[in-house]
Amino acid sequence: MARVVVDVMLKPEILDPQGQAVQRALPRLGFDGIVDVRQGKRFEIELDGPADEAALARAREIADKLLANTVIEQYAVRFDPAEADRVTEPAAG
Amino acid sequence: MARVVVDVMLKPEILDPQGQAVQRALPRLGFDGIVDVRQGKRFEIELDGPADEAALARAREIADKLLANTVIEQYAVRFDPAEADRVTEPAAG
Amino acid sequence: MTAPEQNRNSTRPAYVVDTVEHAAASPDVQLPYEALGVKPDEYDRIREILGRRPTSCELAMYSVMWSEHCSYKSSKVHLKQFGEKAPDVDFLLVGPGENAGVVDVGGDLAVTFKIESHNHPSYVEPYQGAATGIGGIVRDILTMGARPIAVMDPLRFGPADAADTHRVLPGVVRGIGGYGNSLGLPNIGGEIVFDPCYAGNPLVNALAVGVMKKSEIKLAQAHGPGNKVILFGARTGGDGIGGASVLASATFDDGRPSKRPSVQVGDPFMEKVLIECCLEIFAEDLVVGIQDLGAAGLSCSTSELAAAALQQTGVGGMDVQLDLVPLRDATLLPEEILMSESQERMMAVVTPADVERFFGICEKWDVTATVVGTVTDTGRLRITWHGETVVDVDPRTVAHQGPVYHRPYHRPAWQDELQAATPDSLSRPKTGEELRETVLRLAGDPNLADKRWVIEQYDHRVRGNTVLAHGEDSGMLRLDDESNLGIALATDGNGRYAKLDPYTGAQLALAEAYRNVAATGARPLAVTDCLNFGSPEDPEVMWQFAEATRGLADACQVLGTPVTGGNVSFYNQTNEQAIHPTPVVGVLGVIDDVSRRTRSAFEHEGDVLLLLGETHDELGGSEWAHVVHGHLGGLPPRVDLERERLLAEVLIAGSRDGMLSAAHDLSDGGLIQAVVESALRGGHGARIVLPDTVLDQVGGDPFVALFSESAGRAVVAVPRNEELRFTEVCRSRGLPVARIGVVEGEAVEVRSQFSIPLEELRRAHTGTFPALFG
Amino acid sequence: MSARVGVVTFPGSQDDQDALRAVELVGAEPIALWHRERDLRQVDAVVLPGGFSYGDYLRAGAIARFSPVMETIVAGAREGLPVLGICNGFQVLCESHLLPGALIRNGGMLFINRDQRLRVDSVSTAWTADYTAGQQILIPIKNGEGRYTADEHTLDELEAEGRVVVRYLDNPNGSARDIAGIANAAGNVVGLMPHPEHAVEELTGPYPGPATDGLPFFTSILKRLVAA
Ligand SMILES: Nc1ncnc2c1ncn2[C@@H]1O[C@H](COP(=O)(O)OP(=O)(O)O)[C@@H](O)[C@H]1O
Ligand SMILES: [Mg+2]
Repeated sequence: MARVVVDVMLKPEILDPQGQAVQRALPRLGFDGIVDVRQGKRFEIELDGPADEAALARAREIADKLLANTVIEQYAVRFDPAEADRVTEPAAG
Repeated sequence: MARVVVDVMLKPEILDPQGQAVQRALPRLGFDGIVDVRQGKRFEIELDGPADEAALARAREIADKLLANTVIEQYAVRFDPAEADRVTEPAAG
Repeated sequence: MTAPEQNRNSTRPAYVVDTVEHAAASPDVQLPYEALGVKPDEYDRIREILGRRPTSCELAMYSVMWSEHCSYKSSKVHLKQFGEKAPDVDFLLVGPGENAGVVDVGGDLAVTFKIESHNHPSYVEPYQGAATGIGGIVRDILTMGARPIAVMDPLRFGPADAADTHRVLPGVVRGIGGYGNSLGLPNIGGEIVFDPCYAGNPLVNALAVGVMKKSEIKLAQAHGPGNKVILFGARTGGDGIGGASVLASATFDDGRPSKRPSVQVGDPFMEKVLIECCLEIFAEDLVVGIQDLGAAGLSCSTSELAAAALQQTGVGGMDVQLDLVPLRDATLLPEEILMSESQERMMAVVTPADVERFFGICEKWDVTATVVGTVTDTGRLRITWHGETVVDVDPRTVAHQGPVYHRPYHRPAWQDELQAATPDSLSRPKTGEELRETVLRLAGDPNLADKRWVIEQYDHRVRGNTVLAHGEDSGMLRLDDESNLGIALATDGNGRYAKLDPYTGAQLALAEAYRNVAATGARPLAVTDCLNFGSPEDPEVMWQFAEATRGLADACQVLGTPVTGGNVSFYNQTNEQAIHPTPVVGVLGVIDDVSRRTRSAFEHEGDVLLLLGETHDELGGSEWAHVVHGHLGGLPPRVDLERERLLAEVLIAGSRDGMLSAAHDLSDGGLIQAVVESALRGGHGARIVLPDTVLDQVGGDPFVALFSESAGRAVVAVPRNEELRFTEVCRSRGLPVARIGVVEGEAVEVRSQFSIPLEELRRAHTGTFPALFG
Repeated sequence: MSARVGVVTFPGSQDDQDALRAVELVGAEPIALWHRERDLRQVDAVVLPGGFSYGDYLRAGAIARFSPVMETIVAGAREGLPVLGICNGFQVLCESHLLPGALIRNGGMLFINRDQRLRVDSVSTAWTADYTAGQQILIPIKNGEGRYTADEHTLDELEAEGRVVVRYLDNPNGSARDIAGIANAAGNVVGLMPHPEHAVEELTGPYPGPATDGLPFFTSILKRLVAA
């Protein structure tokens, strides 16, 4: 089983109203010195088969075709992150 | 300047309609063998000051208070990732 | 609020400024004007106007303002007719030329409405393209001083089963919903039409309507030397400046970041607060003039505001400090700032005494506002960047004195052949069983099928004044809770008809929208139009355009409904293939008491069904020929504008006097499709007996009676005890009327031909969209 | 003196005018409240209206929750101030932890606007006393993130305490246990995704009707306040 993470963010030159809304809210919550916030999507995908280059390629294809709107977004694909930046535990079983 | 990434995912026990919708769409696009898809959010935050523990702590507080709804979501906070899993380049200037 | 000085963008990109001085001293510097779409003769004119070569910033301004999109250089000579032939009416408060026309609707209220296209951006990025289309037209309405109160979305796509339609349509619909819903504007109607001619070139037209007190109309003028010019709303980014980047990089190659956004992203939240902020500013009467920033951004708003004052009073001018413009991207060069099409921005002219209150309201709504300039009496638009003058022009030469083309046009060689290929030779259903099949086929055809999958994504209720919306002949809004005064709006446009005969096609579009408004009980008042055509450089397309505008202007004159404003969209073509000429016409009507509205649903068993108007064998361009035979040829239905007017009078009288339980206009798919829709909507069947009077009109062929698309017709349901009175009203006015059946039972039945249970019809009618897009 | 019912406007609120109109229609005094003002202007009850506060870009209701007015409302609600959260207002109440659970993206991923059949399961709240238990009503929904979710324990608790106020008769979005609206334990705070303020007039309510099934939400609170 291969666990792949796909991060999708708006291209830097594209306006990010979501990130801006968060950024504008922060000072009101008492957080100062926040220079920039961008908001994107994170996908955790589990694929059949070994965690090899082919799995990554498959994930990349999925990202390109479905997960990212490449007109305005860019993406990065990588294997299951190290413990440190893992958000959810792999599903049991 | 500290660049911090906050990943927010639904807790594993919470149903993820977005992830499921993606997963359902994949076979139609010719992608088989996808066992699971979960969709969450990724934030890229730039904070004033050095990239130290204090910056991370500040980001964690922001995540806890605003970026994640801890009733249903969990989050992970870390520094600007290595080149490999960087999605957007740091803004120029 | 930050003082202007603090707002100054501190980092000034290393960049050699092409100042006015520099331009005068370097006449031989070549600017890449052709890459900006400026023709050599146009460039010569600019030099002549300025008496020197333009600076690169000036060229940037002229190039966008003299573009087809902003200057209407190919269409102007034809659009003129809308003014020349305008009917003499007393309710038109503001006509074409402003951001949107304004109509007196009675009491102290005025209504402004306009339709615009966002076709190409919606093809590139369907969600954002459509979303920003809504955003743009809503700002035009706001600019007039009005509160936007509703939107509509006439759409055209390629074949419903084409892969690209499945990319484009869901995104467009989500974009329109996503932006409109977030603005809190009800979507009260629109159109969805599929035709292969729109493959690769969908049409996304958007209409917005707003209401204000008559005394509160705002105009785009920079009056009063000394008054402040304020830019407010979103920060300026590098959106839509492809051209300017060419300019900047060609002239001053200094290795700046080359990436500029290919797509504009809308921020509906920003626009919502901008709307509320503006309305509060209007309520306190704090602006002398106001202009939205749409296409051509600051180039347009500064030159148009300054030019309008000069035009009207002979006094005016404006000084602008471009480096004060708040930026999203600090690397933008002045050319780019001038051309940026970033969304959700407005420009206001405010007296110095009111600036503080103006900023106070902006602060309340968290809207960034910056003084960027001052009104002068120099007659010049002068723009500086970090102290250096980069623009010094007579604003009228930018805004109003663009080129005017009398483009050559001629009737296409193929037109005769197309018109000769009538549908007469097509095989027609003969038996009851064949008719039955055809009814079901059309009811489920994507063009005629139930659009619930789409309209459920739109909020039509917000603001609580929506009396009629999707599925009715027009959208209707209450304007006043006390008096129940309201307005109705419908849009129509049949590209197939216009292809067969653009003159008649444009008139049919108007006639249908007019009829739709009247069918709901409102009196049609005024018109807005979006003219979607191929390339004006193609003489055959230009002929279509000339014919369509002539037809529309003539028809508006007869019907007494002036064109108040609109939009022209050219270059709608894929490769060399132009779309069908597609004039989309919006008609605005008023109704004194919205509780008197007429719905299209058959609601009461036993009501009598009457067919108003005359039916002829008119199947050229019909939905039947299109769906069943893939055929387009012959002539479109004839137009009889006097008949349309009469029909409207009867429908309005019927509604006012409470004689009608339902009314539905006949158009695509003819009589039987209208009956099917009204029956399904009301949940009551219909028993139709085609009378001899109707059959005689069509040579005795029930198929023609059921599927012909003759104009000037409607079907109405009247309570039995009103039948006599209503038919008397028709007869006394000379409107043909025939009793064609009753509302009854659980099926749509045509005596001695067929009967189709409502359930079966419903499946056919409602199943199509979920199957295609669900 | 009639009852004063406040309606909060956040930046991005859309149905605030509708809520004010509904309040007025039943004869209460509508009071517009501004998100930046802590002062509740002596209102007897508060409605948090529908819309897209702050664009709903992060999560629906996530940012509005931190506005100054919410500080006072949260404190007031804990002391018994009647609060009704409609749609975005419901989302704000969940984000504020006045109500348990959360609202996530609809099952079908799309924004849904339709006339929705519901059943009133609790008439013991401040806002539903004018219904009869089990009454079936027709009220519009219009949202993209209306799917109620909570952990099983919370759901069981809501059921056991009779705090499920309205339920979908044909679940449009996959909400847990068909939940369309819930109350806090005291019954003064109610949140629901459907829009009762859009079902208060024959002219503009659901078609075909019944068109005014939303009125009892507003008459309930009025009677209670006048009686108090
Ligand atoms: N087809 C048309 N019919 C009538 N008026 C039109 C048409 N096309 C453009 N106009 C008018 O020309 C003026 C300029 O249009 P446009 O540049 O689109 O305005 P804006 O920049 O405010 O959107 C407007 O008053 C508009 O109503
Ligand atoms: Mg405009």
